[in-house]
Formats: sequence, C-alpha cells, structure tokens
Amino acid sequence: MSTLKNQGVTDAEHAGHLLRQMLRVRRLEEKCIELYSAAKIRGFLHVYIGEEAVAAGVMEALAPEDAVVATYREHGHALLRRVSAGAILAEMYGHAEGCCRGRGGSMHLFDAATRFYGGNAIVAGGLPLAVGLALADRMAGRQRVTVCFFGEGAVAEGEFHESMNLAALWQLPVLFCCENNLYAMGTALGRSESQTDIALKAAAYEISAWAVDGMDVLAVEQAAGRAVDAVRSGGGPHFLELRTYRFRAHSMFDPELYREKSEVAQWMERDPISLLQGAMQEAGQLPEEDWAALQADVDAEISTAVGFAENGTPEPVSELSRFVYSDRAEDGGYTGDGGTAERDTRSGKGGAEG
Amino acid sequence: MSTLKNQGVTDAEHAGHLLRQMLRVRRLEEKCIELYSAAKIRGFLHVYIGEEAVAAGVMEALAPEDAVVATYREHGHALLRRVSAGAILAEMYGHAEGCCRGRGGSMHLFDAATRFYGGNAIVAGGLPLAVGLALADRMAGRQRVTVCFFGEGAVAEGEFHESMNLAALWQLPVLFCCENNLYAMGTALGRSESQTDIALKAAAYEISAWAVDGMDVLAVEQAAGRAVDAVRSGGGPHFLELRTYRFRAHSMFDPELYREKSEVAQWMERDPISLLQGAMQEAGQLPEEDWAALQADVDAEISTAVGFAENGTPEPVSELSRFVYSDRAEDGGYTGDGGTAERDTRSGKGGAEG
Amino acid sequence: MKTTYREAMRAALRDAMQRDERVFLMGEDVGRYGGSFAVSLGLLEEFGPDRIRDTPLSESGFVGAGIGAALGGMRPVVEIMTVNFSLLALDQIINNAATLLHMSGGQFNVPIVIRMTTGAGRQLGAQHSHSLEGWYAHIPGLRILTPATLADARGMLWTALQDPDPVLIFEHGSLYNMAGDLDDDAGPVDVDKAALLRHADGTGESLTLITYGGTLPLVLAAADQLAEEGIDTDVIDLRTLRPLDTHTILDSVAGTHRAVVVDEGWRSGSISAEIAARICELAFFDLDAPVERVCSLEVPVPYAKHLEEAALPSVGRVMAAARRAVGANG
Amino acid sequence: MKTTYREAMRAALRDAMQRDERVFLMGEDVGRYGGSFAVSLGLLEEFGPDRIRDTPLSESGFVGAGIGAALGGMRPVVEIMTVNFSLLALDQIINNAATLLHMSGGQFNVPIVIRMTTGAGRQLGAQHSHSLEGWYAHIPGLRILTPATLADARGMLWTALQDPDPVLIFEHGSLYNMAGDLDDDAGPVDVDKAALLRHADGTGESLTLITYGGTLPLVLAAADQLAEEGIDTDVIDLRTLRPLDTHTILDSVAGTHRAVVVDEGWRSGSISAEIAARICELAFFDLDAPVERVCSLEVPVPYAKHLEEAALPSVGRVMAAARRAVGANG
Ligand SMILES: Cc1ncc(C[n+]2csc(CCOP(=O)(O)OP(=O)(O)O)c2C)c(N)n1
Ligand SMILES: Cc1ncc(C[n+]2csc(CCOP(=O)(O)OP(=O)(O)O)c2C)c(N)n1
Ligand SMILES: [Mg+2]
Ligand SMILES: [Mg+2]
Repeated sequence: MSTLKNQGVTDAEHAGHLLRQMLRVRRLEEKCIELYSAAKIRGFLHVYIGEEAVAAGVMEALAPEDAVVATYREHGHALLRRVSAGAILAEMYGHAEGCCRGRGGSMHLFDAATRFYGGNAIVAGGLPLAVGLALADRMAGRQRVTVCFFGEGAVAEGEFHESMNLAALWQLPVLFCCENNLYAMGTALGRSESQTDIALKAAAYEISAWAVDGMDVLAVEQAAGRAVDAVRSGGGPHFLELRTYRFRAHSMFDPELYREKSEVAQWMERDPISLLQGAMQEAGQLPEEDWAALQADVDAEISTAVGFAENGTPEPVSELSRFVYSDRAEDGGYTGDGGTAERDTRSGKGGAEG
Repeated sequence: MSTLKNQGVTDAEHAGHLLRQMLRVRRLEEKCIELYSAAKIRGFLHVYIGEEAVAAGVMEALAPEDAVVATYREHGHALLRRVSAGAILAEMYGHAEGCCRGRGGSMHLFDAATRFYGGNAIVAGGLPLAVGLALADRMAGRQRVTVCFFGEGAVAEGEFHESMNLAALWQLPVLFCCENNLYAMGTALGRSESQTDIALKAAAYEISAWAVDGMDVLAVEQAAGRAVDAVRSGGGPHFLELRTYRFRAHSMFDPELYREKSEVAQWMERDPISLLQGAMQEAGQLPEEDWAALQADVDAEISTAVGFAENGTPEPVSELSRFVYSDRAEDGGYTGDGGTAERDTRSGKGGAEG
Repeated sequence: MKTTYREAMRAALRDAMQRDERVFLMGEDVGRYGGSFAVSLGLLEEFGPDRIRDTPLSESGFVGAGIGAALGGMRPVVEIMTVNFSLLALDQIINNAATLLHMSGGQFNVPIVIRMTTGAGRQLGAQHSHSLEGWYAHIPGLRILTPATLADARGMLWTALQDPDPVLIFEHGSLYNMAGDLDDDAGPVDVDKAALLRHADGTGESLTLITYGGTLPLVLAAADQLAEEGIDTDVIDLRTLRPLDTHTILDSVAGTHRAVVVDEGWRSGSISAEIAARICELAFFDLDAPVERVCSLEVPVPYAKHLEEAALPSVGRVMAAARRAVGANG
Repeated sequence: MKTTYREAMRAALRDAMQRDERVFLMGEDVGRYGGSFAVSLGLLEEFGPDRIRDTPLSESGFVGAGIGAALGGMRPVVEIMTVNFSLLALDQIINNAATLLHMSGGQFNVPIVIRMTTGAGRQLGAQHSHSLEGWYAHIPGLRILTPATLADARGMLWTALQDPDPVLIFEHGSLYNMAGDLDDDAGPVDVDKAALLRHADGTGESLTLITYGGTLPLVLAAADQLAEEGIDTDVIDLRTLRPLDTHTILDSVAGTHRAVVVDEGWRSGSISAEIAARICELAFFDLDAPVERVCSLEVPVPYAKHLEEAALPSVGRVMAAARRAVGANG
C-alpha cells in the first residue's frame, strides 16, 4: 500500500498503463468464464482474477528478448507478454487461428514470437524448463532473463527443489516468481508445507529471495525490476514470493468447500485493480472520463478478440498428425524451424503411427 | 574427538562393544572386496570402510521394534542391525541361504525379523518408504522409530525434499541420517549443492537437525540417542548430518579420478576405529591381549560366515517366478505373510507371465 | 438401487474404511476439496483428516509413503489425481512397490492400492489426457484393474485391498457420471476373470470385441449397431489388464474366429498389441482374419473437440474394423 | 581401425562437440568421474566443465533443464546414468519433451538427445536391470534408437543431434566392451531403416529373426547354430524402435513366412508384442506359423547369476523358438 500511496502515483501515465494492463486481464478472464458457461470454451479453465497485479508488475520488467514460462493459469501472462487476446480466445475455441492452432487450449498457450514458453498443466513442470532456458543463455553468453511463474502449491514438488538447486548452483539468469495465493486447489498452504515462509525456503538454496505484496502492482513492478536487473547483470537466480489471492474458484469445477466466503470477501477488499484505481483517484490522476474511456477501450479490445475467435476456423482434421514430429520437406530436410530446428539431410519421414 | 577423550572412555566395556561393532563391519567389508576379486561376489559392490562409526553409533540407539531403511552401501547397517554375516555373504553369493534367497545381492539386503527394509539401489528411493513406515506407526499409535540412512548425494533429489516436507508436516517419528562422505560417486558436495550445509537445509523444513562428527562413534551414539529419544517421545522428525568419509572407491569400478590421494590419506588419519582404539589404549582400557582377542573373535565370525556362504546352495531355477506376486495356497488364499499379508478368499493365481 | 460410478466408488471407499481400520485414503485434495472428481466427497467429515489425508503436491513422496505405510501394516488407498501425474511417482511404483517382494526373497509384500483417473475425451489437452493403464500392465509385480461397470466400481476396491501385493485401479474420467442400477447388496468381485458381457448367438457372421474401461460403452454401442447389420458379437470386458485373462479371450475367439481389440492407448505398444499377439500365438490356426486393433491415433491428445474426437476410438471406427474383420474372411 | 563400442560412442561425442558448439554433454558424473561407464572419459579435459557438465543427482531437474536448453537453442546431450533412473525423469520426457511441439501447434520443437545405459546381465539386481526401451517406444513424439553395432555407436549420435525432435539413445551395458573393426571415416548413419544383417539364401527351412540392441549378439550366434541345423535365417537389427521400420520386417517375412522376435523386455506389452501384432496384421496370409517371441521372464531381474541367466533371453531359447516356428508348419 505504501508503494501505491507514496511513490507509484507519481507517474500518472505509467500508473494508468498498469491499470489498463490489469483491467485487460480481468476483462479477458471474465469473458472466458462467460464463454465457458456458453460452452464455447471447454476443458479445464483456470482464471487469474485477483492476481492480475503479479503478471502486470513482473512483465513490465522484461525485455522482448527475455523468456517467460507460466502455468495452466496463464491467460493473463500470455496477454501481457503481448500474445493477442484474439489468438488466446481462438485457441480456447479450438480454432486454427489460436496461438497453438487449437491443439493447446486454455492450459497450453504458447507463442514463439514473444518467447512465451507456455502454459504447463503439470504443477512445477515448467521450472526445469526455465532453468534450461537460462542455462542456454548463460552458455551462449546472452544477457537474457527467463522468468518462471508457478503457484505456491508447486513448492512441495521435487522438481521445485531440483530446479532451485540447479539454478543456484550454476548461477543461472532466472527469476522465479511464486504466485502465493494461499491455496493449491483446496489445500491451504499450511496443510502442504512444514515451512510456510516461501521466500525463506528459497533462501535456503542461497537464492536471493523476498516476499512482495502481490496486490500492489507498483510494489510488484519495483521488486521485479530490481530482481530482473540483478539477474541480467549476472547476479544469479532471484526469487520473488508474490502474496496474492485468487478471487474465483480454482477451476470451473470447484465447489470451493475449503474456504470461507468471508475470507474471500476480505481479500477482495484488496482487489489490485481497485487499489490502484483508488490511489490514482485519490491523487486526482484518474478523472472519471479517463476511467470510463479506459474501460471502454479494454471492452472493445476484448469484444474484437471474441469476434476474431468466433470467426475462426477449425484446424482441418487432416492436419491432426502434424507436429508430432517436425515436418519434413520433399528433400528430406525439416521445413518448420520451430524456433530452433534446422534442415538436415536425412530422408524418410517420422509418421504418427509410430 | 572431545567425546572420545572426555566422556566416551569412561565406560570401557561399552567402548569395547562399539569398537567390536565397527571392526565387524570393517572385516566384513574387507572380506567382500577379497571375495569380489575372487569373483565369488558379482554385480555392484559398495563398501562402508571409513564410515563404520555412523552405523555403529546410530544402531545403538534403536530398539528391536524400530525400523531401518538404508542404501546400496548397507552391509554394515544390516550386520549391526543383527542380520548375520553368514546370511549377508550368502546373499552376495546368490545362494538360497542368503537373506533374500539370492535375489537381492549386495545392494538389496532385507530382513523382516529385524525390520531391516533394505537396501535400496535408487538414490533417495528409501526416503519416502521411511516416511510411510513412520506414518504407519503414527496412525497405529505405536511408539516406534524409523531410521533412514542416505548419502549426501541424495539431498539433491526431489524425493529428499518431498520426504522432508511430509515428515515435518505430519510430525512423523522418523530419524533421517545423512551420511555425508563428501562425494556422490565422483561428485564433490560443492558441485552438487548450492548450500553445502546439509543440516541447515534440513532445518529449512522446520526439522531439528544437527551435524555430528561421523568419525567419532561416541559422538554419533550420543547424538543418535538424543535424537531417537526425541522422536520416540513425539518430538517429530529429527535429522543428523554425519560427517564422514569413504576411504575406498565408490564401487569396484571406480578409478577415483576425482580426488587426491592426499585427501584420502588425511581422512584416514581419522579412521573411526583407530580413533576409538587409540583413545581406549591411551586410557589404559584396551590391553594388547584384549585387542588381539577382539580381532580374533571378529575374524572367526567372518570366516564362519564365509564358510556358511561357501556351503550354500543355489536357489532352484524352478523357483524363479516366485515372489513376483505373493504365493497363493491351494484354497486360493495367500500362504506367505511377508510381514503384512493375510489370507483372503480369492481364487486363481497371479502368474509370472502377466 | 440407482447409483452412479462415482457413488459406487465412494460407497466402496466408505465400506472399506468401516470394515478395516488399517485402511485410509491419501492424496491431493481428497479431503477438504472433496476429491478432484468428487469421489471422496463427504468422507472427511465421516472419517476425519487422519484417514482422509490431504497431501501436498508430492506424487513421488506420498506414493512412496503409501508403500512404506503398507510395509508398516496399514492398507493405504493412495489416490493420484490423474494418471498424468503418476509419471512423477513411477520410480516408487516400479522400483519399490513392484519389486520389493521379489528382491527381498518373499519377505516384504506391499499391500497398497493406488487409484487414479485415466483417459481423454474431455478436451483437457496433451498433458491431461493420457491413457497409460495398458502401459503400466507391462510391469511384473503390479496388478492392474480397470473397472468399467457399476458393479466393478463398487466391488473391485475391497478385492484389491485383500490383495497382498500392489494393485493399481484406473478409473476412466468419462465413467464417473455413468448412472444405472446396482444390487443393494453389491460387494467385492472376483478380478481374475474377464467378463463376457455379450454373447454371439451364432446367427450371422460372428466376431469377438475386446475392450475395457472407458471404451466399453462405445464398444457395447457398436455391438448393438453391428447386430443390426447382421454381425453378431461376443463382447469381452477385460476388467484386469495384468494378469490378463487369456482363457476367456481364447474361448471366445475359438467360437468366432475373428477379433477386434479396442483401447484408448496409443496403438504402438498398446495392450491391444499384446492381446493381438497372444491371440495370434495361441489361436493362430483358429483365426479367419487378422486381429484388428482400434486405438488412439499416435498423437499427443489435442484440445480442440473435433481433433480430439478424431484421435480417439469411436463407434464408427470400431464398426469399420469389425466390418473389415468379417470381410477379410480368407 | 580397431575400436570398441565405448570408444566409438566417445568418438561420436567428441566429434559432435567439435562440429557444433551448441552441443554439450550433461549428466551425473560425466565429467570428473569420467562417466559411470567411462564413455566420456577424457572429454572434460578436452572441452571443459561447461560443456562436459556434471550434474547433481536430480534426474527430473537436469533432464527438464536439457529440454529447456534445447528450447533455448542449444543441442544438449543429456546422459541419464541408466534407464532405471530415467523413471524419475519420465514426467519431463513424456509431458514436456514429447508433447511440446504438438501442444504449441508446431512452434516449439525440442532438439534434445537423451542417452542412457539399458539392460540386465551383469547381476545388478531388480532396480538396476530394467530394459525399458521398448516401453518408451509407446510414446509419440519420441524417437528411440538402439545402437547395437560399432558403426551405429559411432554414427547414431550425430544423426540424432540433427533431428529437430527428442531422440532417446539406449546403450546396452553389455555392449560397451564389444571390440571390432570400424572404418576410419565412419560417420553419421541413417536411422530410418532397420538393417538386414544376414540374409537367408533360400536353402533349407527359412525364418526371420528380429531383434535389436543387447540381444543382437546372441541372435547372431543363434543364427549361426541354426544354419548348421539347416535352418536358414534373415536377421534384422531394428536399430530404431520408434518409428518402427515395418517395411523391412514385412519384406523379410514375405520371403521366410516365419518370424521369431527377440527382446530383453518383459514379454507382456513388449516391443515384441507390437512387432508380432504388426506382422499378423499386415502379413497374415503370408505366415506359415505363429510369430514366436523370446523375451525376459516376467520377474524383477534377480541378482544370482543362474537365476538372472534363466530370466533373460539366451541362444538356447532363441533356437528353441526357431525350431518351434519351423516345426509348426501348418
Ligand atoms: C503434478 C500435478 N499434480 C496435480 C495436478 C492437479 N492440479 C492442478 S492445479 C493444482 C493446484 C496447484 O496449486 P498452485 O501451485 O498453488 O497454483 P494455483 O492453482 O493456486 O495458481 C493441482 C493440484 C497437476 N496439474 N499436476
Ligand atoms: C536415482 C539414482 N541416480 C543415480 C544413481 C547412480 N548412483 C549410485 S550411488 C551414486 C552416488 C550416491 O552418492 P551418495 O548419496 O552421497 O551416497 P554414497 O555413495 O556416498 O554413500 C550414484 C550417482 C542411482 N543409484 N540412483
Ligand atoms: Mg496456489
Ligand atoms: Mg556420499
């Protein structure tokens, strides 16, 4: 809060940008819920409502050449990493225009252009990938940063431990962002960790780690900025525990038996969007008409995106077996470059029938 | 050392017992190397020479109803847990008289009678088992302790992390004994852990943990005694880091390229057997003839064991498919009780041909 | 009594907990959340948090702990939320649960039951749609059960708990809402025999359809439609994938001389391959046509509905295979 | 040039490191220890600790990191000490390496090579004797290579590194000391085709023997002995288990009308089952006898030499199966 009151609102334009970013995520997620109820989106759907300040703050600290690894609760991360809302929604429609041509769905958004490495539906499954991306940068002598988002539930997985140790041991340029929203599905943090101070756990690997108010977008941005700078300048891995809360159910199937409505209500008083909006209003930096315009803008973006998704086309079933192996050209080389592949001189074809 | 000088040698009889225990392990291991060279023993063989004080000290603290889980370097643990040297050697001969009827070999010694749960050739693979054994005791309201031995190399595995957390979260009666001999095969601790203070790592799970001079059997015994008492009386999991050193190669195949001979020599000056022997002699508690008698005793035990193993018989090949599933009796019930199985009323047979 | 597969599983859990105090359920969100597929809903209130034990996200750790608890005299039922996450626990399942009895020369059996949801069909994408039960059936030391009916959902758990050795129960996610009638006194079932759910009456062309689990409903539907075309089928529900009940399969094929195996796993190295291989080995001179396999296409299961449907076995594909088998009368 | 399988693998690694600076080797004890099977001995001195990278005991972590490094433009060769420990990394291999390309709609391929020792036969007991390469071959998105000759040990690595997708290389532990002659200019090899290592000349009864990896030497020995008995064999070294080169198999069986498949995996659900099923599907009316399978007995591999030998395929068992196949001329 202090950040919001004292320092954040000094740059009204920037604050407005952050407010917009959070609102874009919020509206996208609300739209997803609506579309899910209308059965336009299927599968599992996990929304980020309440946690927008985390992705919004962290993404500000990144450069285009950096990499992002996220979880199945990643619509917001994709959007703020500059994957278009249209490509995201089209993906959830299962359309060829989706960012993964309909093969990934809500939990598996990917985008090579923005180095957005997903979308991972295995809890903690993205952490080793982030370590490896950072290792590649380190070995190639590139000054890039890899940011890895994951929930506090992932901290109990062995892969968390192995990833922390590898990153610290090899001093890799990776920023771990633990979105501590206090629950892993229905399991409260205190029921899953003997030590609930997550930043302290990270510090036990000799990783610089600190906890941040994840409802305060300016605090997140500041902390992330510092951490990313340190990582980029060779300071080794850093770790942020972002204390936040999910306002909605875990997924569309969750009856929320495990927490009190009053607890949710209490956290909603610290809605990251309202907090920033309120602080800006108090400081006279958000005239009613600007706020209205901002909302209208965002609504327009989302409805354009829905239109894009609605008008999408199904990926032809004839393409089903593509992308099991990389495409090969007539001459036997590989056609797609998938970010990393190159042609070679082999002949034959890797078929989908094993 | 202080322990040895000040307090250990006060009870000469007990010190003599510990000396004997360590010597039994040493001689057994030396015999294993000899038999390996003679091709009587095959497979992988990992000896415990240099580390005897750890198993000797810890086993003193245990009651018969307690449980032990160890690693592939477990001949000494089995022996001191009261599995006979004959049954151990016969196992390595692949004989029916072996403690696992020849199916386990050096890395897989088991003994139901003494609740010795192996022998595990997967690094860290025994830790979750130990947690589960302790959970069973906890749920059944039994005041038993499970002791789990593992090397410092296991600390990097995800299963270490998951086991620490579960044990601490559920406050289970388990004592973790990390045998920190500074190397995992050829990998020095500093090359595998960002934080090399293992006890500190354990403490990060809110587990009471302390480091002990693993070359000082009295110090180990004292620490283990305290820890086991605490565990047994409901104090939750405890953790000992036992600082020791392996004097021999990792296994019979290891050319030891990764460490200096001088380092080994330096550690050998702190040979746990010589240390205790020296302290006792200095205190006048180990007359030459006692020492000679002790050695003769131990030699006799080992050579009887070799005789037992030599005279063993191969398990009939017709029995090969047994113990894939528990035996079923004529009436369809199960015959073996394997410590836990009971008869039931099912018919049919689980065959080895899937 | 009207019930559902989910309720039958729950009744089986409740029953087991009541009958044997060594039984407990452990897994992610089995307690306060009510089970990710609501199977254990209400059991926490009935049996308390010790016996309906929520675990952290630590598949290897808590499966291993279940094995240890089994060694320690308990009868754990460990729930892995879905088969997809069981890959994290494979070391414990294969290197410990499946091997301890043998390695210890018969001293330490492991009476653990591990339940998990399996299968695709709900647009969950590649990482959440594996059908690996047939793959698990490769491992000696494990028993693999695949309840596909209400009676088996109700009965297999207790039978599994009586087994002194590790048993894996795979529950196909699409079955939980299956509703129907179940005897009021439904109880433990034999798991050693496959079930012949439909018997060709000898009129018309005949054929054996072999399947299990999530594809049983579509195979039964295909059988109905095939009957209308004059193709008369035996339908075998394997029920147990390891050990396989080869006898029931061979008995049927001896009568029909043709077989189609249907499973949701990827074709190469599927349980269907094993069944086809066994039929060819043991009934070679009985067969009038090659054994047909209907499996999933060998692609990571895609999210989009039309792609997912195209990747999975369907009534249409089963019927096409059946027609091929019958037409191939050589 | 006289060489060994181990040296050929080492030469391949050295060559790859020299040719492409993106290539690096990572795994437990690949550096200072010299590799647990001494394959990488000396490479640390030549290429330094960055590119010959010792890892902590963290199979899931460093395999996942290898996948990430591949995504990041490197060409990692990740060594898992043995297949037994790869179970700890299965989630990364199946849920990430094998699926990312598809899930991302073709955007992210994963050019990783994962090498591991496989197999039994050295009295290492149940936890250290798995033969799971055939089991891995079930997974779409992976390519599975099993070099069994010096030429393949020398040549498959570079070919694998040119593959834009994940390749797993299984090296049978019993092959490392195999010595023989290798062309001085031996280099990359095609991996799309199985090799016909011996061709039945049409005199006498004929038969196709199909195998790969660690059992190739014993199959070749059996072929020699069978020839003396007047049984004339095609011997196929599969080389690649996924995708399988079905053509080479069918071509041979079209000539011999009989086949015996030999592999060290457990029989149920083995790669032999898949091969037998395919032959029966695609060459049903060509076959004169059921396809025989010679696999490991379905037990955790025991330590004792006589028990282990009895559990594994042997020349004697291959010959018995061959005689059965020939005698079963129906
Ligand atoms: C390895 C694994 N185990 C279980 C699951 C099922 N699951 C999906 S999300 C989730 C909770 C994760 O909680 P957390 O990491 O805190 O992230 P949040 O959902 O709170 O953002 C669980 C248990 C999974 N996807 N992967
Ligand atoms: C999961 C796993 N990875 C690798 C190995 C191979 N391996 C056997 S022992 C060993 C070193 C273990 O070192 P440590 O835990 O310190 O025990 P120590 O041998 O020093 O007693 C390794 C890497 C294994 N057995 N299991
Ligand atoms: Mg959470
Ligand atoms: Mg060690």
